[in-house]
Amino acid sequence: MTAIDLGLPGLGGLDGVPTTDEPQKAKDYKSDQEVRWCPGCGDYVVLNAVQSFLPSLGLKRENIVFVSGIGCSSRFPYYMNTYGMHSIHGRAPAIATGLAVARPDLSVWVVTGDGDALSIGGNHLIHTLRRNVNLKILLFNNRIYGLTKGQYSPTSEEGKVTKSTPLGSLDHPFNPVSLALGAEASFVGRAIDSDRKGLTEVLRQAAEHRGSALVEIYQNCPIFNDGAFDVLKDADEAQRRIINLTHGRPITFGRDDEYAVVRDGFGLAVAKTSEVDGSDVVVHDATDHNLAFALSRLSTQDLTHTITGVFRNVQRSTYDDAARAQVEQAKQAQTADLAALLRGKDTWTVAG
Amino acid sequence: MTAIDLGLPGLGGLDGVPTTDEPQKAKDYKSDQEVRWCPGCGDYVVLNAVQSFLPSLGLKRENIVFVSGIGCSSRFPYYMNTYGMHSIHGRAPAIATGLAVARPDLSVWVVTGDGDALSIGGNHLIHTLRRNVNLKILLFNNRIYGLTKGQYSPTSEEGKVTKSTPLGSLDHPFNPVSLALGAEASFVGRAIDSDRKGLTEVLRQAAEHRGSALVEIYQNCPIFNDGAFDVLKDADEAQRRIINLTHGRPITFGRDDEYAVVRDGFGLAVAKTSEVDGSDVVVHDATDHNLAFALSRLSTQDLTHTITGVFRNVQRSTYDDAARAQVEQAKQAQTADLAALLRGKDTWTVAG
Amino acid sequence: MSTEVGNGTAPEGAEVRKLDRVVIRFAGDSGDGMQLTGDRFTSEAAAFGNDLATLPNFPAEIRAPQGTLPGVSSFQLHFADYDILTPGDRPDVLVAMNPAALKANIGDLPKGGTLIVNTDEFSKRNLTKVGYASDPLEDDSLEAFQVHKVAMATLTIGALESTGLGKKDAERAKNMFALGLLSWMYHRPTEGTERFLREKFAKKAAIAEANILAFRAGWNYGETTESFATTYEVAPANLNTGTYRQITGNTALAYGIVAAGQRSGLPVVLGTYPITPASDILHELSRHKQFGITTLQAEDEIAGIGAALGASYGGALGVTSTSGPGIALKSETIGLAVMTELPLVVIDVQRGGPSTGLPTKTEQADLLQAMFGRNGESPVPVVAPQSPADCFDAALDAVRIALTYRTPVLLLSDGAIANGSEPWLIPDVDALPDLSVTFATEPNAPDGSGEFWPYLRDPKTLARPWAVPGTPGLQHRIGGLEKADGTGNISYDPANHDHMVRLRQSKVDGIEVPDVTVDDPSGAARVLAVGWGSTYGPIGAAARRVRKMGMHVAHAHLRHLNPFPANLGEVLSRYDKVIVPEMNLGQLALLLRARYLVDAISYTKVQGLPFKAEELQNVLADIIKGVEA
Amino acid sequence: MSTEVGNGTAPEGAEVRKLDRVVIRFAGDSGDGMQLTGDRFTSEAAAFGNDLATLPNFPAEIRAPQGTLPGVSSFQLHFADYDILTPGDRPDVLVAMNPAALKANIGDLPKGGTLIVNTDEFSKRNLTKVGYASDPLEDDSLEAFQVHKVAMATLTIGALESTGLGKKDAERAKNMFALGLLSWMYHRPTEGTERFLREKFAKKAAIAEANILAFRAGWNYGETTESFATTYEVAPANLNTGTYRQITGNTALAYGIVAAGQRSGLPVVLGTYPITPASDILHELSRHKQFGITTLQAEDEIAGIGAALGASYGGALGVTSTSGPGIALKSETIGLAVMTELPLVVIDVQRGGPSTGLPTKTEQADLLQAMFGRNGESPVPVVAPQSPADCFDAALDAVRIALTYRTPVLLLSDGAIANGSEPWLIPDVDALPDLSVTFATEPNAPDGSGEFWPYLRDPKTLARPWAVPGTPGLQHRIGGLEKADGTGNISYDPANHDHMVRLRQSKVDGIEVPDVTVDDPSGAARVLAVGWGSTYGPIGAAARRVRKMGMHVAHAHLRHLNPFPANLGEVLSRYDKVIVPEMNLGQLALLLRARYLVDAISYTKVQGLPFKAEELQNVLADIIKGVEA
Ligand SMILES: Cc1ncc(C[n+]2csc(CCOP(=O)(O)OP(=O)(O)O)c2C)c(N)n1
Ligand SMILES: Cc1ncc(C[n+]2csc(CCOP(=O)(O)OP(=O)(O)O)c2C)c(N)n1
Ligand code: SF4
Ligand code: SF4
Ligand SMILES: [Mg+2]
Ligand SMILES: [Mg+2]
Repeated sequence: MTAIDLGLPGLGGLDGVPTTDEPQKAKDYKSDQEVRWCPGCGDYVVLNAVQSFLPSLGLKRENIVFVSGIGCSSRFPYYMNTYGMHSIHGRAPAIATGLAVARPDLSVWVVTGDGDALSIGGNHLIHTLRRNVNLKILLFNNRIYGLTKGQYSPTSEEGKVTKSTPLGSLDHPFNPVSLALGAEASFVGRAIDSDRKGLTEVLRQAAEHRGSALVEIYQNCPIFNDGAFDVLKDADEAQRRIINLTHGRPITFGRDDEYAVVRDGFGLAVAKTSEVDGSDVVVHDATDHNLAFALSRLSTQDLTHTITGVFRNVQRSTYDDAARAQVEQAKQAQTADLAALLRGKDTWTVAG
Repeated sequence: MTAIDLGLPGLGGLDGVPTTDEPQKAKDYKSDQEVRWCPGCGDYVVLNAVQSFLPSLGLKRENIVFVSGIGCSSRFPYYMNTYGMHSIHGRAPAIATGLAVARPDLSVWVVTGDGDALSIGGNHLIHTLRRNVNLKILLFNNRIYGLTKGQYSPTSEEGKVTKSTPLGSLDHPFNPVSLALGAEASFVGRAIDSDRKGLTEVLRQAAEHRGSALVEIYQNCPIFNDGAFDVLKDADEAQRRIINLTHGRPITFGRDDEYAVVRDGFGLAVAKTSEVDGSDVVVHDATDHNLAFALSRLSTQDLTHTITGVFRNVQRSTYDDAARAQVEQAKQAQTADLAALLRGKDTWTVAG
Repeated sequence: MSTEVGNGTAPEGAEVRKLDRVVIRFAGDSGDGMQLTGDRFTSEAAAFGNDLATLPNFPAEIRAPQGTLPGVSSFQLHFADYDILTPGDRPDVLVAMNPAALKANIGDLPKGGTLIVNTDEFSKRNLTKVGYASDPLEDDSLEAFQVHKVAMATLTIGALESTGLGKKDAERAKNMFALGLLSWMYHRPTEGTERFLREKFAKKAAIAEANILAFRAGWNYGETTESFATTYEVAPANLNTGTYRQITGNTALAYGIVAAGQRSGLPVVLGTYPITPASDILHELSRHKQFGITTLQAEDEIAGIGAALGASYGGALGVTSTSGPGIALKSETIGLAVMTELPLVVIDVQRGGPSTGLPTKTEQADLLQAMFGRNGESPVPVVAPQSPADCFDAALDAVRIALTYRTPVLLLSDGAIANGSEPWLIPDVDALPDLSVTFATEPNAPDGSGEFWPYLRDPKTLARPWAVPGTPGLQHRIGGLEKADGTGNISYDPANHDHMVRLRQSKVDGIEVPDVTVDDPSGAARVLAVGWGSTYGPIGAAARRVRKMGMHVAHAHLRHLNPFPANLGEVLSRYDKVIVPEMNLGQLALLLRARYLVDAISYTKVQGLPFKAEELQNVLADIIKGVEA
Repeated sequence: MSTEVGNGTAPEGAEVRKLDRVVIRFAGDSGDGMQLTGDRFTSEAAAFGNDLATLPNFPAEIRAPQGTLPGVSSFQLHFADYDILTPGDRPDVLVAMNPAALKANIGDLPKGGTLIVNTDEFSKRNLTKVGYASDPLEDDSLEAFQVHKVAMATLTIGALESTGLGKKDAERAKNMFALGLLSWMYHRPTEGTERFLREKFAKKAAIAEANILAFRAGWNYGETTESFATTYEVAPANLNTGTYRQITGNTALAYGIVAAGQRSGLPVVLGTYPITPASDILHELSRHKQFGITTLQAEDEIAGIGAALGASYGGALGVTSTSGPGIALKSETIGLAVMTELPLVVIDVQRGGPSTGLPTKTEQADLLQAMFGRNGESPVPVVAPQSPADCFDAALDAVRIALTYRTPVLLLSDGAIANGSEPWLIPDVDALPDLSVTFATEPNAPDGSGEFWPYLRDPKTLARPWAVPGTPGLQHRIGGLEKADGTGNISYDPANHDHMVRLRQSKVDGIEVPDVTVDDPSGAARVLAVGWGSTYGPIGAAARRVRKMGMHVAHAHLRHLNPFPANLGEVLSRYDKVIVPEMNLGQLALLLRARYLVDAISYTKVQGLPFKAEELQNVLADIIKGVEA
């Protein structure tokens, strides 16, 4: 299994990207372009969070690239004072893959929406995840098509009434985390637009992860799907619903850890911490594929429980490292003699 | 959640498809076209198995349609004396979806390959599964691109040396069952080309299932990937490796049920039946999403353990039933008055 | 319900001037409800019996911050006492609700034009936001115009005090104030709008009342203040008698599909994926499922057309709708439809390109993609509507061709047609064409073998039989590989391939399309203007203007781009000069030159906007002078 | 190593006849190794110094059952003592290894032609399998030919008895027996083949020996038996001096990309997805990673071109390869490359269409797709090789244009070129064009603001700067929305859009391409044949034949389809008649007629096969007679 040997285990997500000692501020990451989202759009807060977070990485700005597809969220690169490409609908992961393979010295981020990533772009997303290309994918999930003015998306709940589904949508939605885990993702996390701290923490771990990191961000679209995540923003409700994960820590949540996650058959359930034996409380292990999947199922469309943080985080060979290693190996093995290549084995000479 | 109510729970996969009392034979399903696969190709046995199985459904042949993409396996429809379309690469699920939505009286089958379904067609596949369109999808997995003469596929093992990867492939392969489960599949099964009995049983359950049924078939390509599944065809090896599932039955396998599947953390492991307490042996429950996923992980690329049978089989509203129900509801609710539609609400008259 | 024409009572006081046509543009922030205001004035004009045409102009897809230039939304309408062809080149009256709207639109207002401004928004902050150093209402920069400064917000809030509505909510009704004022100026009937508001806000009586009050306040403001010396009258046009409605291109196109489903007796399956400016076709069709219409929002364009094609194979009328970038993605599947010879309607509402381009702007640069954007020799008929209402007929025609000849058909609309609207003489349903089809039910092998040959052809149309699954004894397989003519079996035979390539071409070449008619009143024209699609209005209007100038010009407009009408070559040959105005770089011109070796001159503009009649008038006039010189 | 020409010793006994050219076709079952046999004979002829051209003909992709007609595989080669242009219309000698091969190919053998048959396969069973009622070797159906019946299998097995190899394995070597026999007949040098066999089976010495024995047995069979009265000599051609090798189009194309990477100093990233007949380009490039080449087999064509474009954005040479259906899928992304103005090479190895069509057959029907298959005005340069070896130069030229003008370039090869082979005068590496590029490193804003303007242009090429990520201070954003010229900011400004549409067009129109040269030895031609791509050989050969008939004809062949060479219009105008032979329905003809209003006549054949020189000879002759009459 050469491919695996080629991987450089132990490498961090940003190794090879030049750093700078100059202190950076959030505003260093703001471009001169006027931000054009609707007032109150969740995209603003995410943009600010990212711009405030990036300085902590201490990277040279010119070595950061944001590649997006098409959608409101995909306007993101215009507002970043980095390199960027606002590409075409659904294709950002493919374009970013080529860029990442060609340039180990870049930190490549993909910004996409629930339609861009999961509808038209679904295939590129799952293949990027299985290949484990060193990309950080920020999926802005507002459960609607914003840019095209409000049709349902693959993450909209069944029965959703939209412009394109006046009698209610019929599709059973994707659970983006389950989908990613089924597609061999090595890193899957989730955060909520309004939770700057939680989002920043997931971004940090994603940046440090070498390989594809999918970060689903619940994002409110006040215009076409307002309040989709309100239950998570109400202080009391949040206590009952949001389950934040920390690797190696027992999974409890709510005021004074009122609730705990326990096993239930092959799945998981929520119990009152007071009513269960401490040893029954599930301890989060971000390397356990099955646990991650069970957690994704506990985190349902209706937000009864919403799990945030990092579901899965494992090391495995990345496609881009391996591809470069193969080229290096070949260079070691043979000299690049063009003349010899063109001549080949079997030539003849016509004398004058 | 109207969409769910619209579903017609309890319906069988074939309800609505006209049946016949005339006894049918396998040969009734053979078309006049000469079968053109390489000698020894696994596709032959699958073709025979399907042709022998269909008569048991007692359907009118003219109400069966096979839709395929492009690939060796996708030649399948030409050899069936039913209706059929040999479409374009990767798009069969999309085409079949339109057909199934339009025609409740048809039994629609999709035939596809590992490249056709999982490479170019991956997006259509996962969306079909989440929508739960009433299609039976036969995925011929020979872990290679046959028709284009031997490039690696999304199910080829890492490091595979092929025409397109002389130094070994770099991609981490999909586990098609995990992928389907992550994509909300309501039915996922697996069989081996050479195992006529097992294949027939999975086909039977798939046919009876109302909704999308994905059946992965391990298929040998003697020309470009010969022996990919040989370890499963060696009588002794098979005993140690093949784990066949039956809903409601303890998962044991091997000679005299020598081995059993037991829990291992959130996942599963194989133990000597003699060495574990009977109560520790996992009982298969095809409705348990988490168990199905754990089983898919136990069934690894290297075939150390290969699980066959039906991983998951649950009832939920199908897209095509729901879509038709919506049209019916609309017809009940309003009369289809074209003149009224054209006039609309706001007209004026120019008098002569 | 339907309103009788008339009762636009002349208000007292102000002097009344008669006009034959007026162009009004309402401009404001996306949030100011300009589209609604324009729609209402349009209905009033329609109800009054004027002919009219409209041109909405949205900001780019994403809502820009309030009060900024990118956030400006406008709606222009042209109404007259005769039949008009365009929304007008330039407004006679500009209503500007804020500084951004003023800045973005003042350039289009001709000197002497009327400008009505909502002064309340002209705060220092708002002015600087759009780069006004000084307040244009104070400095002399607007002296070329008849400026009316009205504190619309303040007046509206005042008028609504009684309602106890909050300031913010009250202020929202200022667009109705503006509408009221304009309605007064142009003697528009008012009850239509009041009824409309009551219906629209049926559930929010307070809001309804507020809007009606604001509307009346606007009317009374004109009536009572001296500031408006004149009001204007535009008499009803004498249009063909009958019942009319206002309709946009996308709605007319959707209705055309509904009607085609009814007239063919086939269920309709729309497989599609949202994209500007085509999404409204999906939205509209999804509201009419009672007509046996299934709308399937697929995961992408490829799945959308795939589902439509699958449905066609199953005996439904498969339809897919998109815009240029979506056509690019669908092209492989269109090729499969060409090879399998199944009926399919592919709608392309063209927008500015290439790539994502200008999604909200209009263009007609997908013609050659429609003709040639597939691998191999893959001929497809192409049909284009020439105006919003015409989309209805064009859709029926596209379906006729698809069903009769068993072929995918490309229907090329564009952004201007899609969102523009005009009065539509509502057709008599029973007079619509009969599109019924017959499916194959019997074996047809000429050798009497009792077999079914899916590629045996109708000698006249060259169409192959449509044998739908479920038909006993006709089991057959089709696909993308080359087929033997007749049996439909896979064939690698060189002669058969050559034969089939030419046969598919002849099938399309042989499609029956009506001769193109030439508009040349005097019959003395030596210059012919040829167009297609939404240039119909501007070319037609320009031709009229040219003729008013005493010159002669002929105008031919193509509904069918493939195949061309049989008489087209002869028509072209009749004129000394042929000019082809297009919103692309000369795509139809290329086809005409190649086909007829006629030295057609291109006049092109690719600005994402329709041609102006005046601009084309000058172009035509120059050419005519050149020829006559 | 390299072989010196000569040492084709004349065998004793048999009479020797001199020929200037011979066409041989080896035909057998897919399993019989006919491609290898043909390849070897080709190398022998090459080593001997003949000029030659080959035409392999595979069965459809899937292996058909043994001994059936669809399972027949053949390899035709044409070798001569002068420079030839085609693989030959019809074989002079047909080698048939089984009844299926005989049945499938005998129709092409002219009366009097030589037929060599392996009698061992002519069992009742095999005969009926392909529908021979009676054995053609027994009845008189072959009397028009010089038939040589040879029990090749039996003789081979006999010759290998000593080796102790099993019958089945021994019998496998019968193709080498056939090769030996033909080598004897045509005085071919033998050591090349023996060396080849030793290398090929280095690890299986027994197999190597067996094949060599069989090969010699074939030679000796000719030498010793009386059955072959004559042997033939085809003298070496006097080709330009230098070192040659045999090369196929796909290999030459891949080498061109490797060379371009080396000469530009850029790493190459091929993003692609397998498809017949383009896959071998991926296969070949994946074997040369030491040249800094990364090959990425993506999940589909769209991802393939996406990855290539992403790599180009990163400063690599992005390349993608496919066939017609893949181009259809890539078209949206090609549009993005046009809008972002990044270098990209898009290779289309054309095959029979439409849809899946005839995947293993050749055609040139993607020209108009290459030109127009995108939404909006999306101009792309188009380059086409004219023969297998020419693919090397064409690839370098495509890369030159892509890098110099920062644009996607379409490179149109086809199935005949891709799999065909010919001798290639190996170029001197240092004489290859310098393709080095310079990346932007400094801010460039003309206003001295110190900003970087990604859409500021080189006045001469109109190319925009290539500023790769990692360059300090040049951070910028590009994308598919319309860009303001200069700053590259998103712009919805109508005038800017019109300007940019025309600018992108002028950039492509302004690409420097050499004038087209006309082959008209006598200078007296009044008829001009214009072609592009793989029709070069047949048109050229036909022209020679016509001239041999004492008539005059000119031949111009286009490497550049977009833009056209500057002198093309003038060239066309010089002739009374212009004829355009194409393997499509007249796509180049359409472009010529539209652009130059010249009444170019199309001669088209769409059979999935190259033109025959004789066929074109007659077409040209008729036209010339018509003109001169
Ligand atoms: C090929 C193509 N198809 C369709 C579209 C239209 N379109 C643009 S964005 C979009 C979906 C946007 O939804 P999402 O990805 O969720 O992003 P959001 O706007 O919600 O942030 C669609 C359908 C397009 N631009 N290109
Ligand atoms: C659009 C398009 N891309 C690529 C191809 C070439 N192609 C045909 S089948 C195939 C893959 C076949 O592999 P698989 O799906 O596993 O089927 P198998 O032949 O192994 O049964 C490819 C790449 C094609 N026909 N069309
Ligand atoms: S439409 Fe929704 S997602 Fe898009 S910018 Fe507006 S608020 Fe944000
Ligand atoms: S190539 Fe492989 S998969 Fe295809 S027909 Fe031959 S054996 Fe079967
Ligand atoms: Mg969204
Ligand atoms: Mg396969």
